[in-house]
Amino acid sequence: MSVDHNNTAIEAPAQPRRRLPLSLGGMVGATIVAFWVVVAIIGPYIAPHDAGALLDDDLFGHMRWKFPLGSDYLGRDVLSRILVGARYSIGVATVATFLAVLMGGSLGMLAAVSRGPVDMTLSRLFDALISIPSKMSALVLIAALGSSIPVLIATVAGIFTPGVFRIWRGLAINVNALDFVEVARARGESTAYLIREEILPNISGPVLTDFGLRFMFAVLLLSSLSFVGLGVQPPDADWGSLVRENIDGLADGAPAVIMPAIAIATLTVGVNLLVDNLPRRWSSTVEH
Amino acid sequence: MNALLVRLLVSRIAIAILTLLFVSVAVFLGTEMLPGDVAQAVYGQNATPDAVEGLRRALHLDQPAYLRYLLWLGRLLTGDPGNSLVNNLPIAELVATRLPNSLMLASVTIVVCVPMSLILGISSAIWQDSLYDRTVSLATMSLVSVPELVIATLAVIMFAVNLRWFPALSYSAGLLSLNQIFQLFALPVFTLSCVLIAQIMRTTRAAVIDCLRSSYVETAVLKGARPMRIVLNHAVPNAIGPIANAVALSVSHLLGGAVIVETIFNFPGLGRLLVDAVATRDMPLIQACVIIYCAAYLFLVALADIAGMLSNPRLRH
Amino acid sequence: MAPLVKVDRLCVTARDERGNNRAIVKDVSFEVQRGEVVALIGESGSGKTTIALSLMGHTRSGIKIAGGSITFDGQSLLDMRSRDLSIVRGRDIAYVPQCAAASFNPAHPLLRQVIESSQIHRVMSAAEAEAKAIALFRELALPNPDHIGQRYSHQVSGGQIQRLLAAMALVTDPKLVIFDEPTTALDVTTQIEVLRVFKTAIKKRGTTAVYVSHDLAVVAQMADRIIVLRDGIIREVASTGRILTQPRNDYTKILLAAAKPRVRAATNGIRKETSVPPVLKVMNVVAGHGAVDERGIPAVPLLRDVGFSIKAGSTLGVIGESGSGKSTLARVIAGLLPATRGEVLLNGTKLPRNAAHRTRDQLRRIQIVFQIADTALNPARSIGRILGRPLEFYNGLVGDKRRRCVAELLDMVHLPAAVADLFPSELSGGQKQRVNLARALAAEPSLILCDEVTSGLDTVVRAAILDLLAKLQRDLGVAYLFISHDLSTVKAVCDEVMVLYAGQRMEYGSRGALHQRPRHPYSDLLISSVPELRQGWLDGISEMMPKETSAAIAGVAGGETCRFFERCAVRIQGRCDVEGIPVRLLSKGAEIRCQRTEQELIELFTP
Amino acid sequence: MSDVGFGVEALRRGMSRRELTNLLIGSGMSAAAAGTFAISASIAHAQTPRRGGRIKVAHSQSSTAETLDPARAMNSSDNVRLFMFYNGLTRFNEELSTELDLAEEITPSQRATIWNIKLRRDVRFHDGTPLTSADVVYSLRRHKDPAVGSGGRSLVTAIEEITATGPREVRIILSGPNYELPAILSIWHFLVVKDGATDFRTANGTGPYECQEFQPGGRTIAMRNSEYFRPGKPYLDEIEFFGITDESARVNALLAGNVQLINSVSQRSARRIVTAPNLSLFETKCGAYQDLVIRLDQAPGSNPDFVLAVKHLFNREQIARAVYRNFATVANDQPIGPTSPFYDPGLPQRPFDLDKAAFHLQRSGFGNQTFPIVISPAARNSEEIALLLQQSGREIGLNFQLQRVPAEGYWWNYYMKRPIFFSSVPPKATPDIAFTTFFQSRAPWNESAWRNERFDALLLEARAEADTGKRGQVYREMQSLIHDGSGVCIPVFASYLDAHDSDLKGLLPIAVGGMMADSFAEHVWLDQ
Repeated sequence: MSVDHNNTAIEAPAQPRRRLPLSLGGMVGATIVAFWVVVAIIGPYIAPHDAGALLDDDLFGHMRWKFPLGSDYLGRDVLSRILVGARYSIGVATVATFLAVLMGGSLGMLAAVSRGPVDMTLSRLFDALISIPSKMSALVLIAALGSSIPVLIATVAGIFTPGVFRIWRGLAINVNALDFVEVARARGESTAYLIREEILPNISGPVLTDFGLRFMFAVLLLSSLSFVGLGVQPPDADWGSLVRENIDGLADGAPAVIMPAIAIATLTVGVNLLVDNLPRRWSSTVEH
Repeated sequence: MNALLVRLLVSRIAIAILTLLFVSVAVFLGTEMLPGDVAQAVYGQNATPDAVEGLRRALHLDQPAYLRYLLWLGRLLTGDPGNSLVNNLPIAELVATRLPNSLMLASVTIVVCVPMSLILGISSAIWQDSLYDRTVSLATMSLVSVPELVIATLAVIMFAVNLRWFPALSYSAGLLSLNQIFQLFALPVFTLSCVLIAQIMRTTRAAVIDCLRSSYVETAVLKGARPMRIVLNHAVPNAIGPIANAVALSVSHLLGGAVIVETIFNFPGLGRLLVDAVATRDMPLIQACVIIYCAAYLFLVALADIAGMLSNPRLRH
Repeated sequence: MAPLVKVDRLCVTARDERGNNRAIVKDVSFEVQRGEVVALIGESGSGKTTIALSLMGHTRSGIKIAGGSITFDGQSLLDMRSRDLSIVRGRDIAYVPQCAAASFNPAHPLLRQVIESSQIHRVMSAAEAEAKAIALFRELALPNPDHIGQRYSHQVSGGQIQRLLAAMALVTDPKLVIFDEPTTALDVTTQIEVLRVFKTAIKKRGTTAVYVSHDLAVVAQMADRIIVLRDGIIREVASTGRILTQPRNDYTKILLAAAKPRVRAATNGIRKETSVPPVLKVMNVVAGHGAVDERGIPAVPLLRDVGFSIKAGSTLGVIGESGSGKSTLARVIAGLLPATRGEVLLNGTKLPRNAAHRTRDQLRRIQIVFQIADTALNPARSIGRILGRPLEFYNGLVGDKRRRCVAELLDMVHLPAAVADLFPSELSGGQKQRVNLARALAAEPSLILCDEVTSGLDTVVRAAILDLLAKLQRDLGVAYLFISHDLSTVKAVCDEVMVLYAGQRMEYGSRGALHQRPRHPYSDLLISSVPELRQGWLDGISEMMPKETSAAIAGVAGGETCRFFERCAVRIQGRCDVEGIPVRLLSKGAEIRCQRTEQELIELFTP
Repeated sequence: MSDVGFGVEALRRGMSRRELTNLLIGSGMSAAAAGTFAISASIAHAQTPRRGGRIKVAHSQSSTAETLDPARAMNSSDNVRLFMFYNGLTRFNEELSTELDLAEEITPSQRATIWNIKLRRDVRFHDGTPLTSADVVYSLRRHKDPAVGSGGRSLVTAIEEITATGPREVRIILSGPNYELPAILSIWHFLVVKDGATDFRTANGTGPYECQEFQPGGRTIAMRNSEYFRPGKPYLDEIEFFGITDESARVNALLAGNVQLINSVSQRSARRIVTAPNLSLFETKCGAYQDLVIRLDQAPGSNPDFVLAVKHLFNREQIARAVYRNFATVANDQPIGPTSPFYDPGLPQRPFDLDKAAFHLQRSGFGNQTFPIVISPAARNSEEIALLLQQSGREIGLNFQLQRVPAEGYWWNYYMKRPIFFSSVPPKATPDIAFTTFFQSRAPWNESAWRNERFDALLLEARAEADTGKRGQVYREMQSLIHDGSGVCIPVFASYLDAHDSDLKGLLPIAVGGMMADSFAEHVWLDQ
């Protein structure tokens, strides 16, 4: 019998979902992300060399047995530096994203639930903040506070907070319009209860997706912040700083610059794949 | 419709002015909090206390902060953004040498990026979940994943140093022919496009897919419309709002955030002017840059909203 | 002559969330003869829309045709390539969808979309198509037929949209038209208009049609033959007359029975004339959105000077079309939308207008139950937790005690105790509405505001919920404010009825009084618009019934003139639209607000 | 790659001492003699300059703070512009000696407290007006006015009086004897501007090029001054000069052929230049250094053993090799480099000696403690040097914690304020300038807060010493005092690395800065 061969892409778009919660792409993404998270945790312990030691007299040394990923502009072991740097890149991006979500998210939900002037004020405030160039904020912050991990985290968190606010507020407003929130409000529940019990559990899917995307952008932002001089203190370096400090080697195709760039790219692509393949109900309709 | 539009416009402008005021206060406080001032910045390593003191007095930096802010604001309201503290040149002149460059870069990038990302986004939406869709999204995703610095440097090494197709520097004064524009802007535009195409394409794809799920698309299918017609005639017009928004955000990013590209290609744009101004604590110049950036952002977002409104009769009336 | 459509052993499967394929249409076979109107009737989930769409070779996302064949005009639809299918669609088979407004592309003017299929299939020139469409608009009694096509979908009313969709379907003179619940979303007064023009149009052309609906009374007016579906299986196929008079299948019988809800005896509460204050008294309430002027009138008023009272243990029905302010009333009483003028008294005590300022006990005494059961329950919380919260919040119950109480509540609404561990998504619509009720009961309220609690439910489930409401009132003595657009439901459960129109109280009286003439002209329109479960009712009702108008809501100015003026069949030009409306106490015991005297009304509405 | 550099250096070593002696004997130097040197340098290259052509030059510095006011000029990018548009009374040449520029004659009297200057007669400003003594008086006097905000203000404090004694004669009276005045007058701050000039949006000077366009932070276009007083010079028709702050962008621009000359090539990029077929590396060995400074007026630097411990921790050869890729010479914790005629090769080289370092550390009692070191991109290579120091410190239980701070703000937030920090010092024309500005007790940039009365006394003694040999003696003692006592650790002297299109000729190293001490414009030509 004729079965479904006449469906155009528009009529029946999605491929049948298998039992697996994730598609192949999602699994690949999850594997990459898991790999880097493990590296972030155990990186310094499995690094073959001291990440700060000058071991190679040759600069931008090529790959060889002693230096599997070559040596950097001072003759340090690139593999060890990437392994140690994973912790900074992933850790800082995670904490910063988390902070941004904590601040932007709670204020966003507060605005949505409170409505009226509170919503108005917060929305305008964050609208204004979002229009200040992020590089400028970063410059001011490092100039004022110097470059350290807390400053790095604060900068990234600060840059992301208005965006998080917008998305969370949008999502919370959708939920806030639903009847069960009205019921709770009619019951006399406090704003804190409404946020905690009624709104938050019902936007957790999309905001998790948003968290993933934002984490990805945080990793990329960190690598561009290293350009304006924001990074962890030497001798350690986050991946962005590794790229930056070895960029001279790019002309010679030095692994010292290519490898950290690949690390950033794989982590980013991994997170993206994972996020894109999360179950549909988790996806946020609002784009970053 | 007109009364509504006027009211909307008036309230938009009022909000914009308030926002700019707020931002200028925030920027002022931010720069005030920074250690050091323009006098120290000018002398740098050569600073001696009396030289710094002398310059400070000359620049009226010994006045209280709020007074300096009000003075600046007062001058601005008369249309004069003041002079740079560092070199005493009129801010308007400094900005006038940079802003057109940034606008030019942004326009060329947009001209290249938007059609390309629209084509990619729409076609991915049409063949959603196909091999093509997956390939396109993986490719754009990979491009956006490589740090801008690496892409820019690679582009220079390959196309400027090795192949000598394009200059490594992207600036030339004076009027340009189309060919010159192509030559000068090829590499920076290529670099910026790597990021932008992915972003705009992603939004386009999502917005079009969203529209494809709607009832009117089903109705169109049941009228016998072919996929191409459905997408172009029914889905795309309704996806213009979110797409315009994504484009607006990207353009504002281009105006103020293209610092890396401006540095690598030695492009005299607003981004580096701002970085420079922050480094030298040149308050009026910082303010001017940030306000331009802010106003551009607000303007672009408003433009995107208007585009969304024009494409959507519900909002138009 | 061969049938136009022949469906043979059609099987359709749907993929659920876990990726399993589940049969939703099982072995369905039927035929549609040329010129015949066949109705597919069934509740939600019966597969009626799926079948209707598969007649066009179309399935929605996640749905697959697993077997069987569909022959249309000699062609096997399921064997056609998608290119050939799209040639058939819109030209030979047309579809009138249910969600009317959403079926028009908001970005294009209506006319362009109405003639789109004729342009896709190149059956006529654009100018010809436009002329034809305008003729159809005229035929379908659309106001301003020459220009309505230049409007956009958000600028026309629901009833008009539905007719425009019909015009869109008919413009290519298709061999088959599929109507998918075309009037379900409409108010009764609008529905009757739409039904009438549809029927005329079908008759005039001798169109072959498949009419999908859940409403037997509507189908009775339209169809020659009825196919009764349940769970994707055909239960009974017979001519309309036979289905209505001699149903054979048990399920058909249940459907018929549920279509006429049992009218229960009025509670005794209403008769006891005691000195205790009513449980709820609402006095001259004004509410709405936007800036409030010095008289307490908001810029966009939704309720205009509404007052009534509910005695303990009794039920007040509030009836009106969409936009009449019914739901606003519930929200005002609950304090969710503070009134801008007027008072709400609970047991004789003034309530603060805003819920945030009410005491916990005041809040406890008034509970609200919302229309859409799906959105009224927090999907992220278990039923036990949802029901336990008011217990904990109002009575401080925790631990075992609370658990026992939850079980009792579930029992009260006839749900097993095990439901406490489930999540809302695991319950059916009816079950959810029961949980909803149980949550209200948990507060031990004296008044429950029921906002369209049965609207989203299938006929059979609706009857059960209504029974439950009645039982609870008997057992617990709780009073209801019962909001509905469905007259038969209100008739069935209420002691007193209030008719709202555009935020104004038009009529207020006992249930019995509503069934006697004279009535307020609007009440009359409402009541006579409810389809009756007999063939030929539609053809029998008088043509003098006032037409539904474009009802552009005029400004608020003038305050208290009659809002029904524009649609009123017996309006007095120069008076109704100028003077304030007097309140008249009719001899049957009801109050109406109308310029017409009782005598005039009796004369005007006597045929 | 640096053959040219070495060759020229040998040439220069042979001649410079004689020339300097010439000057210091005090009879002044004729303009004709100056011309002879220029020719002799050319002959040394056996090449004839060719006229015409235009080049683009990219500099590492770019900022909106750029100015055409000699008083306010702060960095070498400014200087390049200034030397294109203005002249000083004297100037340094590639022999590291002072030669006359606008002055025709400079004569000291009364043990070098009164100096009489006679100006050239054939000099005209770009606007056509002739050079007069009033212009010189204005140009020198304005530095004393605090409102001008001159960076040369501290240098003119010793000048008591500047007067015009004739249309082309100027007299300078000093508060004390100083035979170094001609050298001081060669500093860019004292370039001669037009009398009464206050608007520096464009430049009206006497220099080899006229300013056609100038945008701070943008580009400068210099057109050949056809009326230049040195016949035949300059050679080029036009120079477009602008900044490319990013090093790799600068190198790439040169590699791509978009510019013909760049400065400040990183040691790591040198390989790319050298391997490119038509590019040349231009190394200027000089006394520039990046130093680690330990403040002696606060802990831990107040303990001399701690300072000595750190000084022994520098593996100077490794630093020269790993950090500077051998474009550096090992230094000995004192500021006078081997390119200077006053360099003391007899001073024993301080070795990399972990035992000695450990010994001093133990004596200081600071073992196993952690000390922060402030590093910044503002002090070039400070991060790399600090990393090496950190590595060797770890071996003796001395832990350094590196604190990287942004370049902007470094000089006023951290420099000379933190106990241990980095500095970067450009080469100074004479030991006197180096000592006066960086090591004298009351020096404005006494980086390590080192106080030594003997040193201060020697400085005054040297200034008043007309005899070069004797002065050298004094300078040698001063070098050893710094070597022993100061908190300034100078591991190596770094070369300036410029790179250029091989067709660009005429570049000769002047050991006080890259790009011929910023004055390349007058000397280079294009060979095609």
